[in-house]
Amino acid sequence: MSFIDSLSQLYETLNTDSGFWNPLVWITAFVIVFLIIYIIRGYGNKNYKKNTEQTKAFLSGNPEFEDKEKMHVKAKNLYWGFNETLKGLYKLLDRMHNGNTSDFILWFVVILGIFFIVLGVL
Amino acid sequence: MFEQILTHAPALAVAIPLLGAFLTPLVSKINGKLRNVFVVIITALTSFIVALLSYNILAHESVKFAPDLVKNGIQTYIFGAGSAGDPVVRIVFEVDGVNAFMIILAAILPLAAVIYSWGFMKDETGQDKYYTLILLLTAGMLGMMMTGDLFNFFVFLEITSIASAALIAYRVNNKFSVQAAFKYIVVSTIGALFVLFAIAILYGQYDALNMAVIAKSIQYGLLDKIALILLIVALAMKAGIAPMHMWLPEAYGRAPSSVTVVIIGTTLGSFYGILRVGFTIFGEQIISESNLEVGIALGWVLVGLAILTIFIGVLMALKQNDFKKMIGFAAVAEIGYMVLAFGAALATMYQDSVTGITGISSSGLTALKGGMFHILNDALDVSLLFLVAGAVYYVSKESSLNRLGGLARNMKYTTIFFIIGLVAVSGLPPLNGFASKLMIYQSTYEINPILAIVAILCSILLLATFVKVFYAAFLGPKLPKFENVKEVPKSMLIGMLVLTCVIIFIGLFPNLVVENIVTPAVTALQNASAYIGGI
Amino acid sequence: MSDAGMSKIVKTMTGVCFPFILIFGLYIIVHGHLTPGGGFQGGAVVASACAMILIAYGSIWTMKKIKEKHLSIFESLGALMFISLAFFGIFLADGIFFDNFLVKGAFSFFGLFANTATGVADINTAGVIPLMNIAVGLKVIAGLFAIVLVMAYATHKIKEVDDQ
Amino acid sequence: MMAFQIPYLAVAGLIIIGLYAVLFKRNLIKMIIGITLIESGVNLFLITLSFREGSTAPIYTSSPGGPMSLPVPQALTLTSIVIGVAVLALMLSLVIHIFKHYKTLDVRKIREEDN
Repeated sequence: MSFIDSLSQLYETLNTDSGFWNPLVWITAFVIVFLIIYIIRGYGNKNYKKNTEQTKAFLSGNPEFEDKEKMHVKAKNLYWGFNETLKGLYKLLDRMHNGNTSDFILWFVVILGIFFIVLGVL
Repeated sequence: MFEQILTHAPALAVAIPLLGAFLTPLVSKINGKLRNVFVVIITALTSFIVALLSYNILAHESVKFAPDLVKNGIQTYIFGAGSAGDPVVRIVFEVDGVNAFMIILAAILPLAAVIYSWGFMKDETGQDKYYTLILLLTAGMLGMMMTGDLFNFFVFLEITSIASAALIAYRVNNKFSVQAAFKYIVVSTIGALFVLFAIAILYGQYDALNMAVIAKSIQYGLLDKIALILLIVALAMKAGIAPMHMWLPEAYGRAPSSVTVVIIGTTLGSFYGILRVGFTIFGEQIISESNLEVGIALGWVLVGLAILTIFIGVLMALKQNDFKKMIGFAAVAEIGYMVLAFGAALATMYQDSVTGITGISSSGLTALKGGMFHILNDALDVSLLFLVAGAVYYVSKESSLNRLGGLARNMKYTTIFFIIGLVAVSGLPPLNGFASKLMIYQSTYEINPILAIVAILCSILLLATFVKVFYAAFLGPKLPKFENVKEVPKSMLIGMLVLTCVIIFIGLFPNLVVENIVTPAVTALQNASAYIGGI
Repeated sequence: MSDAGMSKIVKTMTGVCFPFILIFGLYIIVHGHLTPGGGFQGGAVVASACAMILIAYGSIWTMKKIKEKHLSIFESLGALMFISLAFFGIFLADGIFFDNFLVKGAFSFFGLFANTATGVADINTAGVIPLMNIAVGLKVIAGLFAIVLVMAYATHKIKEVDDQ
Repeated sequence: MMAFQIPYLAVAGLIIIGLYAVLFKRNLIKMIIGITLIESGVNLFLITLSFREGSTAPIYTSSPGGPMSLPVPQALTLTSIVIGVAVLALMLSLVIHIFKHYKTLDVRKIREEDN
């Protein structure tokens, strides 16, 4: 295997069992699509003006707060619905992650027991 | 020249960081800056030797620097006696394809961490001890990944545990880091003691500590089964497989970011231990006709644990509001993907009805490759994210996402690095995480579609997690308290850049990596007899 | 253990016993290759002698005499000596890491290995092994004493904070 | 032959008592004692493996002759003891720091709170 051979490997396709993946082809396709979109965008309406009402974010008609802290949605409020729906599951997970060192070791012993049963030692 | 170095490379890879570790306190007596330069040089030298060693083993026969040293894809180094010594009774480093693959990680991660710490640790006290421990950790990690001796493996495991625990507790004024370190040391000590117990059982049975010698003569009796279970479960706890993962997010989250990056390497070193035990020491017993059911059952148990790991990791990550703890849970989920791949591969074992030979099916092979590839990708992606989290902490002194926001306006480069890490870790094309996850999805889909569906779903949730981080920390209006925030120092950017470059390279040329690094590793992993023949 | 140390009787007796324990520990280190023991065991004995002084005289007095900083230098030196002896193996003799270069090759100052028959052996028969034992001993003495010293000092500090 | 089994029973006993202490004792110091008990159990196991009936310590100098017990497990035990000392020292110093911060040694209270 020469150096040229290894260079040719650079653009070879990765064959997974029933599929393939070649990022270079993917990126080329991506760039082409991007160019097409950019051209289409060029045909768009050009009446955009800076420093007018147009540039302001539309907050469902609510006024913008002066305080920047209040404008930022904090991490704990993101995915509120998701957390609310899975409340039961999260309660369980929180009880599992209670941070007690003895419980860490208890899980170790439990898994040890499971393995002993599965592999037929017990 | 290269041949001279390569002859001793396995020993030098461990000895140079050790020498550096013991010299660091003396050098730092002279000058702080000199010490930083010294540590970077030592780490770079180690990485260079490791890369050379790895190249010499993995490369094709005709482009090797020293083809004589590698027999059957394995280089051995016998301490104290050279080729004249009896390898059975001496300490042996045996580096085959799997080891050569794993030490690539150990070459990249500490280098990035050390360069990064130059800026990151600038204002901290006790830096001499910090660098000593980092180098010790590097030496331990490399030793773990190269040794061919079970007891030596235990010793290096303990070296890494002690060094990482001390480093996790580096900020002793923070009570959370102290308690995380305590939990880590308790968990890893108990894990290591059970590993030692299993080693003692094997020693009592076969009167040998050498992995190859044990693998040659191993039976599959009751005591061997006990040893196998103890080794796998104890190392699984050290590798952070659910439900024994609880120490991991806390330890990762509370250690300084640069330390976390190196600890990721040691965690994957424990994972390598599972592979070595399962595929080499017990390989010929597990993959054989008489124990086919047991092997398949083991595979399915691992798959179950993997699904649990992915699920818990992702769900907990989605809920966390602490930046680094969240990445820690994401790291747990990523480990789940590897276990899923290896478990699925074991579960596809079959016996050929014509020849009667047992083996892993072709989709199982793809799973093995995907899992192996994912080890590399996970380490790089998660490390990059941790470094970004460290950069955010460095400028804002704030680890809770609830109090962050709008940092992208002042930290352009860090934001770009975070986006790259985000894309890579959540398996979006075109970066490296996608390539390995694609292999895992496809192979598990052929084994059981439900596995692939769960894996893809959890990957989407992982993306959601990091989009949340991205929004909460980087987007939004410029907060008044971060008005004067500046971009992090250059050394930190370079540290992140090192990882980013490797990620992008692997992302763009996945076939190159899979063909030249991953496939030899998988071949070596399956070929236990070659490893046994190395002694 | 009070911070000011214990009674005069204890202090005097410690002073009497200390040299003997020291000699015993050093003996174990130096004879590590011939009799049971070695660097770690002997080092632990010496370090326990130092710990005895710490208990008898209190942590504040001991901290004044010897700093943890100095101990850490000794510790590094011990480890450095050990690893350099291992490195010498590469450069001398057969060129193997951890090679016992003193028993063969151009630097064979120390004759042969110990006679494998039973009987009395000489102290200079093991090449680098006694030197490595000494290096390990140095590291263990410094390391263990530093641990005990820092711990005693830290508990004293906590007590001080609690009292306020 | 029963006499041969006693060390192994002691090993099992030590490990189980140690695990019990780690799992069910709330005091951190007692947990550490549990860990040291497990360690002693494993060390005892290694030493027991090396022993043969009627053998002497494996030292050549002025040995009385006859069979000697295997030195390798003893070397392993020694290494394991050294590591044990280091781990013990580290754990105890972490406990000192934990006590400084939390003012308690109850394992249930040593944990993170959400921030």
